[in-house]
Amino acid sequence: MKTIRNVVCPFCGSLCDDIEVEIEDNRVVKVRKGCAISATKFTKYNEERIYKPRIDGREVSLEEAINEAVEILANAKYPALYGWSCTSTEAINIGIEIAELVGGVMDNTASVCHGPTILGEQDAGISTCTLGQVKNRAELIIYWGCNPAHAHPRHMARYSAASRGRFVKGRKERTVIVVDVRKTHTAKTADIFIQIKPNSDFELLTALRWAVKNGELEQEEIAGIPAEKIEELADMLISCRFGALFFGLGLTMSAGKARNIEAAVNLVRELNNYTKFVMVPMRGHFNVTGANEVMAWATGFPFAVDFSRGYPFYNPGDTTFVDVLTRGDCDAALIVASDPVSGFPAEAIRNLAKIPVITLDPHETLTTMISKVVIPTAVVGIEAEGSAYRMDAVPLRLKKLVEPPPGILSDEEVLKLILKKLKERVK
Amino acid sequence: MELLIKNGYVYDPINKINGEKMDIAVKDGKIVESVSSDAKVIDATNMLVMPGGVDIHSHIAGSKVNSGRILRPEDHYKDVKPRTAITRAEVGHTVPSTYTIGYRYARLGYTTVIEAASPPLKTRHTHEELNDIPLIDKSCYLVLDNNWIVLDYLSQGEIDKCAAFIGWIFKALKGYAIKIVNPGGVELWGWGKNVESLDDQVPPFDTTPREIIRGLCKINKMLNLPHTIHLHTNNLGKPGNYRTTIETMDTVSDLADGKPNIHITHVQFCGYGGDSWITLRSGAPEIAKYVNNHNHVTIDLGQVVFGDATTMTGDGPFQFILQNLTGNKWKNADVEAEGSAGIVPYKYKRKNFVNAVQWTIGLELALLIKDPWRVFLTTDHPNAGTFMKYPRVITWLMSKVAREKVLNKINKRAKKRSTLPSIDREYTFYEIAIITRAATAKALNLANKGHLGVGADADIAIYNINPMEIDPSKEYKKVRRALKRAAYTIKGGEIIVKDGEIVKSFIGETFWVKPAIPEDLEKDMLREVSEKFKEYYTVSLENYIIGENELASSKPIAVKTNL
Amino acid sequence: MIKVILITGRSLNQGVSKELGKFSKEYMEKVAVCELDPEDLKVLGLSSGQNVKVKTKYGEVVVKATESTQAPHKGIAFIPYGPWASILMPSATESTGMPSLKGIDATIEPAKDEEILDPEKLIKMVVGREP
Amino acid sequence: MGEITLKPKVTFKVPIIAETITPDNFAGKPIEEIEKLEMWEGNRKTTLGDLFEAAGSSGEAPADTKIIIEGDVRKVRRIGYKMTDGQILIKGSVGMYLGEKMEGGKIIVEGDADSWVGAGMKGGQIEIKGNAGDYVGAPYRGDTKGMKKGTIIIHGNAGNEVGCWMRGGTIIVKGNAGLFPGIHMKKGTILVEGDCAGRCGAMMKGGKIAILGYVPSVLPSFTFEEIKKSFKVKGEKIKGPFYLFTGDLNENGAGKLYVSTEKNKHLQFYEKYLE
Repeated sequence: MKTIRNVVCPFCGSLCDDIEVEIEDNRVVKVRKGCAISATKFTKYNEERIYKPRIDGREVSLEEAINEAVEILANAKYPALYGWSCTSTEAINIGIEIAELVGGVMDNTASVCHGPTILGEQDAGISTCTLGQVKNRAELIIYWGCNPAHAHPRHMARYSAASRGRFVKGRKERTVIVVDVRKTHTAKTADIFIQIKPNSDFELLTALRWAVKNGELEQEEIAGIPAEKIEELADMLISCRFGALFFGLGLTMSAGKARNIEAAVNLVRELNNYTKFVMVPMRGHFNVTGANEVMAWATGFPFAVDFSRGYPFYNPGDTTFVDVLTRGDCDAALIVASDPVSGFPAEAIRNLAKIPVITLDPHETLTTMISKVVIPTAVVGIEAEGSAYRMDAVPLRLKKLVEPPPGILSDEEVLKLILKKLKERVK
Repeated sequence: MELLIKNGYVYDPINKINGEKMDIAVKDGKIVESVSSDAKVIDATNMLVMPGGVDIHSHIAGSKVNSGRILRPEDHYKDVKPRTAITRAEVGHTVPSTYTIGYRYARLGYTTVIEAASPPLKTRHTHEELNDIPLIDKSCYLVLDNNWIVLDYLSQGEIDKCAAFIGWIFKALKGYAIKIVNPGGVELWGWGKNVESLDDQVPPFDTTPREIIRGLCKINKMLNLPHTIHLHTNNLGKPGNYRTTIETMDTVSDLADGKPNIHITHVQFCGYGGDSWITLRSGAPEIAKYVNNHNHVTIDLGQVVFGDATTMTGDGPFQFILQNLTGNKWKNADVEAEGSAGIVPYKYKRKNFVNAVQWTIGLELALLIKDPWRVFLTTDHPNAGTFMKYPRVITWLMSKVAREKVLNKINKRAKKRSTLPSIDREYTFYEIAIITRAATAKALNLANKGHLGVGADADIAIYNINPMEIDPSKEYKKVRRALKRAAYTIKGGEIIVKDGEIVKSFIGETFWVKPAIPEDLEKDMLREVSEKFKEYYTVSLENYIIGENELASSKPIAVKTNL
Repeated sequence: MIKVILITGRSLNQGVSKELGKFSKEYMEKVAVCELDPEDLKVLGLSSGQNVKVKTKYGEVVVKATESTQAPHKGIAFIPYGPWASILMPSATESTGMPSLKGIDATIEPAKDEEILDPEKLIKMVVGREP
Repeated sequence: MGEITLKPKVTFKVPIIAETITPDNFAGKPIEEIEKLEMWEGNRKTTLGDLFEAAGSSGEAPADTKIIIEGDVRKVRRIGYKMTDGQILIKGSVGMYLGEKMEGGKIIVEGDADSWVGAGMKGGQIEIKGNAGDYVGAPYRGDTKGMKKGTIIIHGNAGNEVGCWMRGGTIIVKGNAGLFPGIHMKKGTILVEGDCAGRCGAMMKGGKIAILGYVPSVLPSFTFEEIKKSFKVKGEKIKGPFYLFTGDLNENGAGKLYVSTEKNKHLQFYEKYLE
């Protein structure tokens, strides 16, 4: 039995890197420090595993599966390559070259989580920081439309509300505000809870900014919040020494989407004229940030890149996977480390089911169910190493703890084989 | 693999070769005395032959550069090139993709480029991008002046341990030199504040910008690092800051021993006279005077080129001022216990008084500083313009006519206030070779770069222009055209560019320094540092370290220290 | 029948059970649910654990009603991310790439005797063929 | 005037990039040359002749060239890209980026048009008889160069962000508009004759927006000025009365927002700020 320390957890965007696991005959038998999800991930990763490649449900050799995948991609006039948020940066990087080679659309799951955050940033920018700045300095913390108690279980203890830093020693020295439509479990731990009407975040953020600028609010109530309360809140934000706004899909998915983020960016930018203020998106999947980073350095754009004319073209709404599917534009798809079928709207799924789909995944999913070609891969961060980017874009190294099942390669290795074959095939 | 470059006019200042017609022999990636008769021959008759260019300061990789790419899709739409059998797709103008950066530098005849500022915590990201920059050799400077562990040690006067920590961090993170960015000011930016003078306190640390600079300058010597400290001054971007710049140079003059011990970067941005944007004037004459009288200083220009730029620095408070001035979109990204970064898109306009003054400052510096071995060509890419504009800047230095043509188009008030019209100096090809290759390689102490002597790396640029016949002063347009697209670029003995097109692609080396630190000292230091890490950082010390296997092509340079 | 605003999102249970497998008993138990405000449950004459049918402009699905632990939020219903929630969502993204997964108008009615479809049946229903 | 008629040869599946379909490219060319014009079918480079049945003859100059497109071209994008003159008549519905960066001439669509109609338009006229998608007149992501000149008339409904980053010109929506009409607007005029989903003029610095129908609310960063009798668009007087707001004050903006008083009784409370 051996113990491995400082393991990086490959579940959520918090990438906690202090996990301790005990390994016994190539199995993880014990997990320390991880949250409930982390513990399950490290110990139950063999549930519903796929052990053999499949074509049309028939078990085949890896080579057959790869040849079939290559044929599908090489013949497609508008293939889409999607997923990427639960694999290594190295694997995504190879996916990008495949997309470039076959003239496809390369999109990652950011388009359906924090894509709007990126769009908001592209119009207004963003004042952000690594999580340690918050831990060391933040006196006031806002969680807006996010519920770390459920989605990022150790975030508050390690990085934010209850973390212990150099200048701010813990929860008692911080003021915590939660803005949400429900009194979430995160809200229950807050000093101030602001229950906002659904789909009115943009109005509240706009009002707050106007109040920070000392403007007069002509409406008595905005987003269900009385004007005086908004003015009080504005004063609190101005008078803290260092404030941090954490925000989630409550902002990016509700009415306004990218514009909600822009309004938040503008509020924070305004606050920096009075004090120090930053904001950090609560990224979900463990390497969705890495997918954005590597796509940006390789193609100039962080997601939704269309290579159909040989060079990168970017326009979310056009080149994003949900839209490509809904319009029925693509004629083949490669899905890596993602399960769109369990998360996409019905119309998109119907169109996905009509085209040949190649899926790389360690596990049976709703997407493997409808896939023509299924290639099982190793679990990144447990059976394969690689780089991943935390929600604040801090890069960390995922460890290989155990050997994958016999004959199972990592996403990176399988994609390399596909790329190699494609280069011979496409000329 | 053997190469023979025949009959070119060679400019190799390190070996004092000034336009001699001669052959260059290449074998196995190195320059050699001679090659066999079956060597591939390149006929360089009537062509200009130089060592491959060495860029000492450019923002090409890492979290800050990538933030610029993500922030500015509008920068990319129009500047694209489809994939070819040899090259990946090209995309981006002021903040191009990694592949684009490699190809474009190679087309200019540049073969070595250093990323100018990497925050340690995000240096893994820097290396992941460097791994994806093709053709050129590269490295990165580590930003260390606002690092809490460094500041703790300096405040406590524990300079040995501080040196040991910095030595260790180069080994752990694979960097090349100590970068200093607005010392003290960036730490205070953590609270939305800044410093205004070299002697402001930096609470809670018992230190000042002056003490930080002097401390790091001493440590640089103790560690015997190949490059000097590489410094972005306090008060950068503020009218009147040329005084701070000279004071900064002078604060380490007593530590010098005949050799340069400080490099001040993109001096254009810290060469401002006057006391407001209205009274702004060039501080270049004063700075040039100091540099001419003190041999412990080297500088690079940060030359402004009119048009689109993306400002990106580790100087958070400066970028905050800039976003307020312009109202443009603004990204700020602070890094725990280490520093910050800011990005603001910017467009330099001829008719804008401030921009016009900025344009004159860079050129005045280059023309008024007498020793070309201590003033280097940069645009602080992409802060003052992209590196693609180097040929344009070179023709401004080589041709008074070219300068006057621009002078007649810029803001009148700026022209009137500038000494530039009165300067007649014109650079020679020999001097251009110095400020773009020889001197930068020497300043970086890269023994095998920047020259064509036997044993040097076979990094060679050949331009289709006859230096014996052309008059750069008049025919500057021809010079510019030739320098834009090298006739040949040779990297490590391989022909990578022919007639301005990429003909071969591979990944160059990433070099980094590996200082030898006494074991017990390192142990003591690490014991303390791992404790501090738990309090200061959100990652473990183990996961902070970058393995050599994470570099695509790692080239460690062992360094004997004086510890 | 009551009118609600439907939101979807992550939940700890969804996160844990996801790691046990998309076809596991636990996943269906934790994800094929609709969290309702106690008052809304009362209006429907239901108690926690009974099935309801949720309808939007875009589709309908049967899930298990549970009393919300994050109340009060009268008039707001929550379904964790997963195949049951996504059937109810619009595919239009307003040209942003992001479907509107929060703040959808929906109705909820008791469906005590109607079965909750497992993922396979659900997909069959959506794509109209045997997967 | 010369007329060229185009009919798709097949039903298109993948996106077709047809930025070559402009009077400028057709003028003075015989059919066989027009058929050689480059197009993209997904990732395959192809020609107009491979995808379309082309008939008729073009005029000498763009000005006297009319292009008539029949059949389903919902997958066809960038028709009328940078056109300077002449006419395009689309008898069905059309895909994205219709009349992108258009400088002159006229485009008429009898059906619907997908998003980014007249993206960054610089002149001319676009008329959509059906509905339009989102981002009418808007530039691409991160860019601030929205519609500068010209007129876009939509007889049906328009989606979100009509006139995003608008710098001039006129947009008229005869039906309803989605969220954020006139967002980041600097100059120009937007008229919505139907209802609007709200957040009109968010972050606008200048220009004029009028909503004749219902708006749920006005943004808190707008201030109520007065009640106006009428609103002028292209010289034509539109009868009010209107509540007139100025904004977006968060951007120190001086944009004008006119909102019908009759259709928006719930905004009456603003009247207490009169006198």
